[in-house]
Amino acid sequence: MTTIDSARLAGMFAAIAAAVSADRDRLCALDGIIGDADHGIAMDLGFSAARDAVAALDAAATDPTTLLNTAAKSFLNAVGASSGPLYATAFMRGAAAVKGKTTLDDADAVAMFQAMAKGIQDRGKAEPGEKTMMDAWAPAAQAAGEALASGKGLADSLGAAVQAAKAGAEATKAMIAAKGRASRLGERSLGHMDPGAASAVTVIEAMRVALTG
Amino acid sequence: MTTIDSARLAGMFAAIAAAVSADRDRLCALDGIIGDADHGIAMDLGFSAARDAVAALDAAATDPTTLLNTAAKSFLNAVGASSGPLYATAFMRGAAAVKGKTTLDDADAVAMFQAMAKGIQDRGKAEPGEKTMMDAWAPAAQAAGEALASGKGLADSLGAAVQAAKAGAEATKAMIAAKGRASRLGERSLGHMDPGAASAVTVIEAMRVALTG
Amino acid sequence: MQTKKIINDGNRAVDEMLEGILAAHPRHLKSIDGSSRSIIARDGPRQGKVGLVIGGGSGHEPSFLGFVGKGLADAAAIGNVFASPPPDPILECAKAVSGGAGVLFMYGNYAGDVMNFDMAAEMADMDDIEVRTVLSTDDVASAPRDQRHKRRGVAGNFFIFKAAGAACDRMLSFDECERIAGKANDHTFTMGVALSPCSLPQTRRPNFEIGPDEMEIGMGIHGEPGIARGKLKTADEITDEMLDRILDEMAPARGDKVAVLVNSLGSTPLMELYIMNRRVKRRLDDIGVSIHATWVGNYCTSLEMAGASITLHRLDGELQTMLDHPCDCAMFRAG
Amino acid sequence: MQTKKIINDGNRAVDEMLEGILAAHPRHLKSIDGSSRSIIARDGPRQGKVGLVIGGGSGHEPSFLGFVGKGLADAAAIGNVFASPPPDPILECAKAVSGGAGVLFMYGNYAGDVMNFDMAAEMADMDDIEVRTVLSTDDVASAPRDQRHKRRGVAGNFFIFKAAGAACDRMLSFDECERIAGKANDHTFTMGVALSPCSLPQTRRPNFEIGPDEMEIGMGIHGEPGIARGKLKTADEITDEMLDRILDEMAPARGDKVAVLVNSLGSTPLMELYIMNRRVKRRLDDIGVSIHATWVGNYCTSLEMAGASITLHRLDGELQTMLDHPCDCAMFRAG
Ligand SMILES: Nc1ncnc2c1ncn2[C@@H]1O[C@H](COP(=O)(O)OP(=O)(O)O)[C@@H](O)[C@H]1O
Ligand SMILES: Nc1ncnc2c1ncn2[C@@H]1O[C@H](COP(=O)(O)OP(=O)(O)O)[C@@H](O)[C@H]1O
Ligand SMILES: [Mg+2]
Ligand SMILES: [Mg+2]
Ligand SMILES: [Mg+2]
Ligand SMILES: [Mg+2]
Repeated sequence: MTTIDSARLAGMFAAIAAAVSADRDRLCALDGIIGDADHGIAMDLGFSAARDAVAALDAAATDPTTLLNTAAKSFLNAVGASSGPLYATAFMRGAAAVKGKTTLDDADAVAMFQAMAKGIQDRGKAEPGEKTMMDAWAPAAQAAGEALASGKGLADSLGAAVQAAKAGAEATKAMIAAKGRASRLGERSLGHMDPGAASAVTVIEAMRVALTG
Repeated sequence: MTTIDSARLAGMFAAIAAAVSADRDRLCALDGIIGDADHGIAMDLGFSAARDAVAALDAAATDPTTLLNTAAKSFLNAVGASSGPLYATAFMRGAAAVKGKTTLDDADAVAMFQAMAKGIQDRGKAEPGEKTMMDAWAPAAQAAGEALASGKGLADSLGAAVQAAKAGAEATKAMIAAKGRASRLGERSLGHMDPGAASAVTVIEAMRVALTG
Repeated sequence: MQTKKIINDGNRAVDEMLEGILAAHPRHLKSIDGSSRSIIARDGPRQGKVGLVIGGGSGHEPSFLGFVGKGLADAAAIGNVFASPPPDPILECAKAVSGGAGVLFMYGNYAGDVMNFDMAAEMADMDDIEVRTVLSTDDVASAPRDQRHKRRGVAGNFFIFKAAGAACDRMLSFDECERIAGKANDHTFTMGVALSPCSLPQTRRPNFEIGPDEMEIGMGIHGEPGIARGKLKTADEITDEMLDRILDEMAPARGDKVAVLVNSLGSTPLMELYIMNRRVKRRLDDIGVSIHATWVGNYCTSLEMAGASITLHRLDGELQTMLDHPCDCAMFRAG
Repeated sequence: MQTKKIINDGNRAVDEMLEGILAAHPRHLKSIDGSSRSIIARDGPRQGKVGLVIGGGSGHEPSFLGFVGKGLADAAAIGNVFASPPPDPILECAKAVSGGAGVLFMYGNYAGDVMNFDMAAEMADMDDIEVRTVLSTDDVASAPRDQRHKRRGVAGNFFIFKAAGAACDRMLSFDECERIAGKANDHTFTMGVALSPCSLPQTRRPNFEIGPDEMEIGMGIHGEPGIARGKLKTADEITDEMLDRILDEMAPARGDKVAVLVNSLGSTPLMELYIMNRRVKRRLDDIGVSIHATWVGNYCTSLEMAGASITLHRLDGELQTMLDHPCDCAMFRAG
C-alpha cells in the first residue's frame, strides 16, 4: 500500500512536466496534422507552470486538495486553449475528490484519477468515440477502477490505466473527430491519432511512475 | 554595300526581340545579383513592344526615322525602368541621325549606331568604367566607327562592335558600379557582370545579324 | 533548421508584442494592471453602454486587439499563439468595460475559446455582471450548411464585431446588441485558401506540409486542414471556387448590397489580394449585387501563412448603418 | 518550380491589380481615361493648390497609390513591378492635378525613376506646367553620410510624402511646399533588413538567394544587396543594429521628438514588427527622445519579401503640424 503526500504529488507534477516536455515536438506534429500544431506547446507550458506553482508551496503545510487546486489554476492561466480548461478542471475535480485528506491511499489515488477523467468529461462534453483526449482518459479511468475493485494495488491499477489509455489513443486513429478543432475535417481526420489522446498517455504514464515508482 | 530600308529595320526589331526574349532569364539572374532581378523582363517587354509597334506600320510608307521613333516611344511606354529611357533615347537619336533618308547605306547605319550610343550616354550620363550598359555601348560605337573609317563594310563594322561590346561587358566584372541600382553596393558589385552591359551585347549582336545577315 | 523570425524568445513573443503594441498606440489602448493580457480601449467603455469583449489566440494580428477602440470593441483578451486566453484575463476585460448594461462576449467558435470564455462568463456572473455570448461561425468551409453552429469564426469577425460594436456604441439595449451581433454573423460568409504554412514562435517549424505546387481550399486560420488539397490555380479560378460556395449559401438576389473583405493570411501581398478583388467585383457585377464598401489587406492573419480569404457581408438597412458607424481603433478606422 | 502566387498572368498582374484597386476604392481613386497607370485622387487636386505627384514601380503596395487622397498625394504614376513608370503616365498625372500653382514630383531616388520623371517634367514644361522635384533619400544603408543625395528612397517616403502632401493641402506656396518636402526628407532615416526573397510575377523565381539562417542588413526594397550578410539575430539585436546607424546619423538631443515607422517588407507579420517596436521604444526612452506617433505595418513592401525596416522622422514644430494634418487616402487615414 502506497501513501501519497503532498510532496509526492508535487513530484508527480515535476514528472509529468518532464515527460510532456520531452514529448513536445511529437505532440505538436500530431496536432499539425489535424489541428493547429500547438498541443505540445500548450501541454509543456501548462505542466511547467503547474510544476513551478506547486514547487513554490510548502508541501509539509499544504494538503493535496490545495496543491491540486494550485496546479489547476496555474495550468489554466499559463495555457488557455482547449487543454487549459480541460486539465484545470481535471485537477480541480481531483482536488475535490481528496478533500480533507492529508495523504492518499490507493483508493484515494484512484478516486482522484477517476475524478480527473470525469472533470475532463464534464468540461469538454466529449463522448467516447469523438476522437479527443476522452478516448484515452475514459478507458483509463475505468480500467483503474476495475483493477482496484478486483483487489489490485495502485501500481497495477495505474498500470492498467496506462494500457487502456494506450489502446484508447491508438483507437482514435480509426475515428472521425466530432469535438475540437479536428471536428471540421470530416473524413480527413481518419488515420491520425488525436494529439490530446496521445498526450494523455504520456501524462498517465508519468503519473503511474511518479505515484508508484 | 548593304541597303537598309524600313522593312529591314522592322526585321531588326523582330530579331532583337527574339534574342532578348531568349536571354531573359540570364539577364534577370544577372540583375538579381547586383540589382532587382528584372532586367530581362524589361528588355523582353520593351523589344516585344517595339517589334509589335513597328510591325503594325506600313513599312513601305514609313521612313526609317518614323519607324525608329515609333520603336522608341513604344519601348519607353512598355517599360519605364532604367532601360526604357535609355533605349528610347537611343532609338530617338538614331532616328534623328538618319532624318530625311528612305534607305540607309553602311555609313548611315553606323551613324545611327553611334547616335544610339550617344543617346544612352546623354540620357544616363554614365562615364566609361561606371559599370553600366555604356561600358558595352561606348566601345562598340567607337569600334564600329573606326572599322568604317578604315574602310570596312557594315558587316565588319558591326562585327567589330560586337567584339568590343563583349570585351566591354566582360570588363564590367572588374568594375565597382557608380551609376544605377548597383551603385549602392560598393565593392560587393565586384566580380559580377552588369546586366545592362550583358544585354547590350545581345542587342548589338542581333542588330549585326539582322542588318548584315 | 528553424524558420526565420524576428523575435527574441519564442515563449516571450506574445508579451513582447503586447508591450510593443501599447508603446505604439498609447492613445487608443491600455492594459490592466496585473493583467497584461487584457487590453482595454481608452475611449469607448462607459456607463449605460453594453460592453463588448472580444478575444482569442494571438498570431492573427491585427485581430483581435487592432479592433479595440471607440465604436468597436471595448476590450480584447489575448491568448498565446493560436490558443484561447484563459478565463482570468477575459474576466478582467469584462469587469473593466462593464457599464451596468451587460457585457457581450464575441469570439470565433473554437472549442478552446468556448470553454475559457464560458468559464469567464460564470465567474463574471458571480460578480453580478450579466454576460451573453455571440459566437462567429462565418467559415463556410468548416461544416455543412445545416450545421452552421459548428463552423469556425474566421476573417468575417471583422464585419460581425463591427456591427456589434456599432450597436453597443449607439447605446442600444443588451437585447438589441445581441440580436444585431447574431444577425451580423448570419449575414457573413467566408472562404479561405492557403498556399504555405506558418510556424509558431515556440517551435519555428512549419505547422503543416504542402507541396510546392499545391493549395488547400478551406484551410482554417490556424492551419487546420480544409476541404480539399489541389494544384495551385489561377487567381480567377481560386476566387471563383471560393465565391461559388459563398454565393451558394448567401443566395443573394439582384439588387442586394454587400460589403467585401479580401484578407491576407499573412504573406500574400496586396497585389494578389487586389487581383482577387477584381474578380470579386466582376462576379458581383454579373449577378447584379452591388458593393457598398470593400476592405483589402491584413485583417485576420495566421502569422506569415501565405493565402487569402474572401468574406461577403450581406447588408440590410440596419447592418449598413452599423457598418457605416464610425470607429477609431488602434489598427483600423472607418466611417 | 515557380514560386506560388495568386495571380492569373504575370504580365497582366499590375493592370489587374489596378482594376481591383479602383473597384475597391471608388470613393477615393480614379484613373485617367486612356492612361490607366495614372491614378488620381477624387478629392484633393484643386485650383491654386500645388499638385503632388508621386510614383514608382509596383510591388511596394500600399506604396504608392495607397497614399493618394485628400491631404496627401494628388496622383500616383504606376510602373511595372520594381520599374519606374514611363514619362507618359507621369505627365498625365501632372496635367490632371495641376492647379496652376506648380506641380511637385516626389519619388525615391533610383536611376530609372529619375530618368522617367525628368523626361515627364520636360514634357510638362512644354505644356506650361512648372514642375519641381524632391527626391527621397532616406535609406541610410545605401550610401555614406557625405553622399546622402545618392541614397535610395524607401519606407521613409511615408513621412516625406505626408509632410509634402500636408503642405500642399494647406495651400502653401510652391517654394514652401518644396522646402518642406526637402526638409522632411532631411529629417527621415530608414534602415531595413531582409530575411527571404520575393519573386516577380513574371518570373516567379526568388530574386536573390539567402541561407536558411541568414539575414541581409541594409537590403533595398527591390532586393538590392545591402551592407552585410550575417547570421539571423534576435529582434533586439537586429533593432539595435538598425537604430544605432539611424541614431548616429540623426543625432537626436534629449527632448527631441520623433515619429516612428516599423514597416514590413511583406511577409513579416505584425507580431514581429511590434516586438521590434518594443525595442525602439525602450531605446528612445533611454536617450530621452519622445515619440509623437508610431505606425506599424505594411507601408512600403517588396511583394512577399520577409524582413522589416525602421524609420525615424525627426519632428520640429512645422513637421509635426504636417504630420498631424488630416489625410484620407484609400489605404491610409490619419489626423
Ligand atoms: N471538447 C473536448 N473534450 C475533450 N477533449 C477535447 C475537446 N476539445 C478538444 N479536445 C482535446 O484537445 C486537444 C487539442 O488541444 P490543444 O491543441 O492544446 O488546444 P487547441 O485545440 O485549442 O489548439 C485535442 O486533440 C483533443 O484531444
Ligand atoms: N545612368 C545610367 N546610364 C547607363 N546605364 C544605366 C544607368 N543606370 C542604369 N543603367 C543600366 O540599366 C541596367 C538596369 O536596367 P533595368 O534592370 O532594366 O532597370 P532598373 O534598374 O530600373 O530595374 C543596369 O544594369 C545598367 O546597365
Ligand atoms: Mg492545438
Ligand atoms: Mg533591374
Ligand atoms: Mg491552439
Ligand atoms: Mg527594376
